Amino acid sequence: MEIVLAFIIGGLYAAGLYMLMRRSLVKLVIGLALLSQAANLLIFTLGRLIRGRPALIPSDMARLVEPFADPVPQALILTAIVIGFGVQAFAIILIKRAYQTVGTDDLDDMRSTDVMHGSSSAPPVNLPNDKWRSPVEATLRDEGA
Amino acid sequence: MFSIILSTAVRYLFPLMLLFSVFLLLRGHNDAGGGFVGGLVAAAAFALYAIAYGVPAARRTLGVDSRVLISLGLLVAVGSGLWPVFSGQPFLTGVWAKPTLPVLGKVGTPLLFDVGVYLAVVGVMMTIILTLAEE
Amino acid sequence: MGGLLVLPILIPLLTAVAALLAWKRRSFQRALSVLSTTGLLGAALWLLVVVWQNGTQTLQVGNWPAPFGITLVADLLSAIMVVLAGLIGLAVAVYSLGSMDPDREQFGYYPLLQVLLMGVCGAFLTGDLFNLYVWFEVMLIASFVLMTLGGERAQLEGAIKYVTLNLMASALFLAGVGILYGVTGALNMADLARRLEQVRQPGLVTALALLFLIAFGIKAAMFPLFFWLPASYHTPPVAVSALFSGLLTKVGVYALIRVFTLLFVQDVEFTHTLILVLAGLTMVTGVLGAVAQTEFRRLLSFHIISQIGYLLMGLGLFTPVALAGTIFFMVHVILAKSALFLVSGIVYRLQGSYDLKKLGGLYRSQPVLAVLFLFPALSLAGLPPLSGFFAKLSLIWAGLEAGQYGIVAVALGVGLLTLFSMMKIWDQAFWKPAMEDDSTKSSQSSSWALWLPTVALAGLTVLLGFAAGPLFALSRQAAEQLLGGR
Amino acid sequence: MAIIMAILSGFALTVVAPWLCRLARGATGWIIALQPVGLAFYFASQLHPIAAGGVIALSYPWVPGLGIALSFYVDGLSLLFALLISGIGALVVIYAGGYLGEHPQAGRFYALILMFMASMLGLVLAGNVITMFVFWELTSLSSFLLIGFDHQREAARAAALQALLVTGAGGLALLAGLLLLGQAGGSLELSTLLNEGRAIQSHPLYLSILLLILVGAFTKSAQVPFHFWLPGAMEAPTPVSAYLHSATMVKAGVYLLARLSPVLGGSEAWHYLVTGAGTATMLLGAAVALWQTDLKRILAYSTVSTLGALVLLLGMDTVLSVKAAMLFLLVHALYKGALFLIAGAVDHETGTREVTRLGRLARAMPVTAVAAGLAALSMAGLPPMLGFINKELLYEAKLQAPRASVLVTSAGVLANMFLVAVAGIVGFAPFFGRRADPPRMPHEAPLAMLVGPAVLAGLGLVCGLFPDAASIVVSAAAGAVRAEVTAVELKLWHGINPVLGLSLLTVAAGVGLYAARGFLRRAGSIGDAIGRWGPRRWYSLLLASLNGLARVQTRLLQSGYLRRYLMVIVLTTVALVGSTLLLRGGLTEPVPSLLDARFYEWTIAALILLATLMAVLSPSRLAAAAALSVIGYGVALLYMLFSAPDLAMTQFAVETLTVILFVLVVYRLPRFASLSSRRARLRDAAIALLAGGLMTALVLTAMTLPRDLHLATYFAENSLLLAKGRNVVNAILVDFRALDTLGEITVLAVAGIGIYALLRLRLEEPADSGSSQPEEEV
Repeated sequence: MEIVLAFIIGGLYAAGLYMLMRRSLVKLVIGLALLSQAANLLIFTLGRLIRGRPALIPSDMARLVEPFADPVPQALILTAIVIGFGVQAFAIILIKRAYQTVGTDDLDDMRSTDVMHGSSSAPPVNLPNDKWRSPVEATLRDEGA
Repeated sequence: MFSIILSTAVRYLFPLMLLFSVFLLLRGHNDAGGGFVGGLVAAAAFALYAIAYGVPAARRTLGVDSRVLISLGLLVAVGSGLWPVFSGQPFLTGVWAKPTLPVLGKVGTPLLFDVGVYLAVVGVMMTIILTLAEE
Repeated sequence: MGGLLVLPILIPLLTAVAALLAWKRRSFQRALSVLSTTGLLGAALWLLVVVWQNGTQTLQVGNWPAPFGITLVADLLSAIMVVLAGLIGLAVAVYSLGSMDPDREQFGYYPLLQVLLMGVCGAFLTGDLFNLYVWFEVMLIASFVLMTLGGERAQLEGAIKYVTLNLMASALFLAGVGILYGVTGALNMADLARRLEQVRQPGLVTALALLFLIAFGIKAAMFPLFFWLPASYHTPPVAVSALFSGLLTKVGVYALIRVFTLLFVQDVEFTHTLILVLAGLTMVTGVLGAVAQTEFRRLLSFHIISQIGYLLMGLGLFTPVALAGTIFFMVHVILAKSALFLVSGIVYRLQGSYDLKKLGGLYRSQPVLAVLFLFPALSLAGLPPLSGFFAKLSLIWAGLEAGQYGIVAVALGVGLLTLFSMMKIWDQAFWKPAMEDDSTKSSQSSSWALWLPTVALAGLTVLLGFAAGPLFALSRQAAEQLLGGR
Repeated sequence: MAIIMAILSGFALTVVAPWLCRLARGATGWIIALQPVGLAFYFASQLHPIAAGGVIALSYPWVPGLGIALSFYVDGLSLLFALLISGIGALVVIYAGGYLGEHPQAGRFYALILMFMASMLGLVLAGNVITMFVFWELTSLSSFLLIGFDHQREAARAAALQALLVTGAGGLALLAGLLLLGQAGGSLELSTLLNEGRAIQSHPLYLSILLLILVGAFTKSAQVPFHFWLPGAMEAPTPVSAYLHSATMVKAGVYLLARLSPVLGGSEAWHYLVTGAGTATMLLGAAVALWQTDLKRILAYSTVSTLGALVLLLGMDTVLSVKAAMLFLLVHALYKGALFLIAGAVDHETGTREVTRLGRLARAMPVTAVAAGLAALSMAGLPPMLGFINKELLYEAKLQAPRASVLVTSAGVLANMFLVAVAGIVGFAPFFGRRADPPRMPHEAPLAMLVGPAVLAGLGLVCGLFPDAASIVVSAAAGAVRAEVTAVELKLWHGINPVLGLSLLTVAAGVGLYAARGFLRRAGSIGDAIGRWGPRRWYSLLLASLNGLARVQTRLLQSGYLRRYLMVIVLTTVALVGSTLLLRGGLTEPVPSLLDARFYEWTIAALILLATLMAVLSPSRLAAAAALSVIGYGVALLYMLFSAPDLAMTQFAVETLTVILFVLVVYRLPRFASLSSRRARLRDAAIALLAGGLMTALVLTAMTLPRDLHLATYFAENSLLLAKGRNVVNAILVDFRALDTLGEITVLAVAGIGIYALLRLRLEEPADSGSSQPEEEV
């Protein structure tokens, strides 16, 4: 089964990378999800596969006896899944906001931060604006809110 | 109609799900489960509640601001790690109570740590869900 | 003394929690943030002193013995890096008081800052490869949020590239950890190092080494993996830019130093020569990118890349002097580059733009600011007797000693180009007469909170030039420790 | 200690100069001059012990790990330079007081010129080559800031940058050379290196060391082809030109050659390189000077010529040539300093520096005129000036040159002819020549601006008449360079000999050239041709192509297309990791037993692959989302089958949540459009498949190695015993590796906050709708 999984892992990586290289924001997020899926499965596979022997100590024993599934990769993957979930949730909301603000889901239209000044092909650059307000102004706003 | 069926269902489902989430949390140390999954179930319960009765009601039922819940979860987790430090042991060392409780089994700081995880997960999920719902 | 090792992680974490609990109380958060970064710096300095006097410190978290639990390790390199994190954290925390807008402050800016510092310190202190991954992610997610906080268009566009490419690096890193575990069954780095020596498949280990080179290389902004950096670093508020420029890529470099001095030393001839080549290319492409820019922060961003090349050069040369040079350079570049970003923020405050074409006249109107720019800028270009000179000198010295004349020539030439592009800023923003239209400019008043950290960091680049002897001795000692196991 | 005070006091004064200037206003120059005057007296007091062969050496550790020390080494050569720097420095500072008047930035000027003075002193007094280099670069920097003093003008800024880049490039070569020298000689200390000449000259790196150091010296001392920055530097205020770009800084390269000639000199390579560059520079500078019409540019080119002559003399490396060089240093500083200051005064009083518009100024500016006349006489090498003695010595040295003396001598005579004419143009014509039409009616310059020229020109005369004082300094310096006691006897009258004949010839031809200057200028200019084809053009071409290259490279690399960035990264990964795997024997065949799989496992595998294909190919967003969840559930099933119940549970939950979130958001985004061409898609697919294949290969190869369970075994044994948990995975998460989990929930917490902030905080929306929504009340 490990060999089969090795190909699935390869397939997931390939699919993920292919999706990342698209121009659509949505496909970008799908790509990210596939990549993290692939990495998790990779760790799992390399921890070797054991059928039906979870790392749970039976109630009549004090320790696990061989054979048992390696608990370490499982713990690592659990951590990685949760972290991956957090990051992906953030990424999903990020593309939503990017779409709302830029008004397109085409990544090729999101080049303003890279393209050099004075280059005619660039869309108008929205310069970052850290707003400097006077303290008075700021207080007024805060009270109004 | 739909909402009536839903709200009736949720009235019974909600406490059950909460109970189940606590069960998952507590048995995690000895069987499949744990703080993370438990937290997700609890969050799902509140999400259902919000769908059935609206976001403000869900917030009221939750009782605290979801972001406070996040911080509380972190605080409990760190606190469980700091506990042993006061008795001169390294950070996050497990400290166990002597007696074994009937339902919980052994009680110690790792369990407290998992409670922290549970709280943080509920807080995060509620923050996301409620904020999105209000969009 | 072991407890000292957790402090750089716990102080920011507890601060973040406290700040989160006081979500709406801005002034409390502001005070707390300064207080806690001061504490962080204090703890870091204490740690450095302890490590200097008593050697490498370790802590078994959870009291689990060495290869099984997670080990926190502070050798001199870690301690130095944590001190730098504390220093930049403090500088940025103070700077933020005067520069961060109330909106961002109310949406978790200060807790995020703390979480970022926590992740950075954790990455510097951990002795466990998977734990390193976790700290990387803590740092990353905090940086994602800091980068997007405010939701301006440029921020979001930059963040998409930043997030995607960094997540890709994380996926590669994670895969690398997984394969390493599959091959050795170990996660503790010292344990890994021992077991890697016994792996029957040296070719596979070298391939893994390169996988890590790429994963960390993306985070370190090495050629040709640096694209995310110039795309995004100039988009968030300047305090965030300064923080990122000072610390984030350096964590990538730190990780590279760690794994390529401890784990992957089986095929130095191949791997480290490759690093050396990439170092040269990183320097050149980075500085050329800077030469092409006409915007203050973008120019500085490209310089970050170029300086990463210097840091990698020492690793590629892989001699004690060279590694000492890299560590020295690290201290220098973190201070100098952050100082420059802080200066750019003051310039923006004064003239309302980062565009060099729109700036001008600052030499006449702001002589102190001119000096504050010149010191770190010239230091970066390697002009004596500033810190950058000795940093570059030790690398060049090591390169000449090793007979690697090619990289030495590149390093020297890039120094000149650095000077050239820095003088471009000088010429445009400082020397060039101010634009006629003065009405667009913001008020001339700027608070002490902006000046104090800028003065401190710029002053340090000067001071470190004069104190180059002790700093080099320290770096040398740290380098010996890195190579000590061999 | 006194040496350090001498240097430090300059830097200290730099810091306070702007404040001093605000207090003392017009008198600042006089006050500040006290410092260099004091220094000059101090250095003069050291003359006797050092002339007797004494050396002052001091050393403080700086970076002991690299052999760098803050060392000072004072011998006759250092002393000659130190006297020039402090003496002329005093006069220039006084002069600047008059020249700048109430200039708003006078304070900065004093600060910079003091910084330069201190750096220059440090350079000539340094005893460690790195110490020397530190001050060397500081002089470049202060020169940069001074050339650009008038920074409102773009020309001044460009000239400053040009000077900085040229000398900076040379500085880098010098640094490499010095470090190599240190490695070859085993020390960076001059006192050690000076005795290692033989070892270094036989070192395999000798030629590289020599070339690198020469590039450094030649850029600083404006030797062909690096000379072009010096005329450009005339954008600086005149006191700066007089001081830095004539009397002191540009001589730093000469100093370096003299300083290192015991170490590097004497070889064939040295001889040909140094003499060749010197001769070319000498001739070129002298010839171009004649065609210039701007007083300062004429002086600048004649300075270039002199620098060439000095380098030439050092290249010849005989006792006589070194003596001549040392004397020439002194003489040139005196007359050229004076002439520059006079040029500044003329410019100041008349408003022009064009020689064609100047004449008959002697009546309005008598003192200046006398000083100018004397300086010009010295420059032309006429008796009874010190310049005459100097020229005699020059010719004598050239006639006795060890190689190609005829060539060298004739080149020298030719160059001097031009310089005689130039001396006439700058020192004689403006004051005593035909009446012309300056923009302003001239007056005599103020006292502060007279002191300098008068003293310098006067010294040229006094030393000519009583050459003994000069000879002490010069013999001390020459003795230091030759590392032997060298007595120099200077006399005005040498009797009738070939040298005198050459002198007569020079003067006669020079006067002829002077008379024909108008005709020559009309006939065409060497300067124009050089301007068109010379190194200055190369410099601007180089700069332009550098900028072009930078732009092209950046546009290419930093194109803004995320997919290109990804493609580069993926290809790099495939190339580096894949080739290593293939070429370094990393690849092994998989173990066949690992293929063993049950039917339902095959089904799940097929399902996952199918769903993956669908996620990639589906034209519908929701179908893609569904496919994504199928993959997730499939993976969860795998976890379940292979003994990971916790993982399976978590994966199910997370997958569900992710898909819900995804659908909620994606629903509002536009449908998939086919944005890229078929070719692009095929190319990307190929790249992606390569990368996927690489990962498969890595996994398969890693699987051939034996399993190592030392961690797992420990946890299996101690999970219940020590961590009190039967679920080993959970025990690892909350106990053995709880720190990971702490980080994990931190990530989750920050993600939650980040999502909240992303959705709520919007600084970039139209102001009327409120840039951020108010916080909800809880």
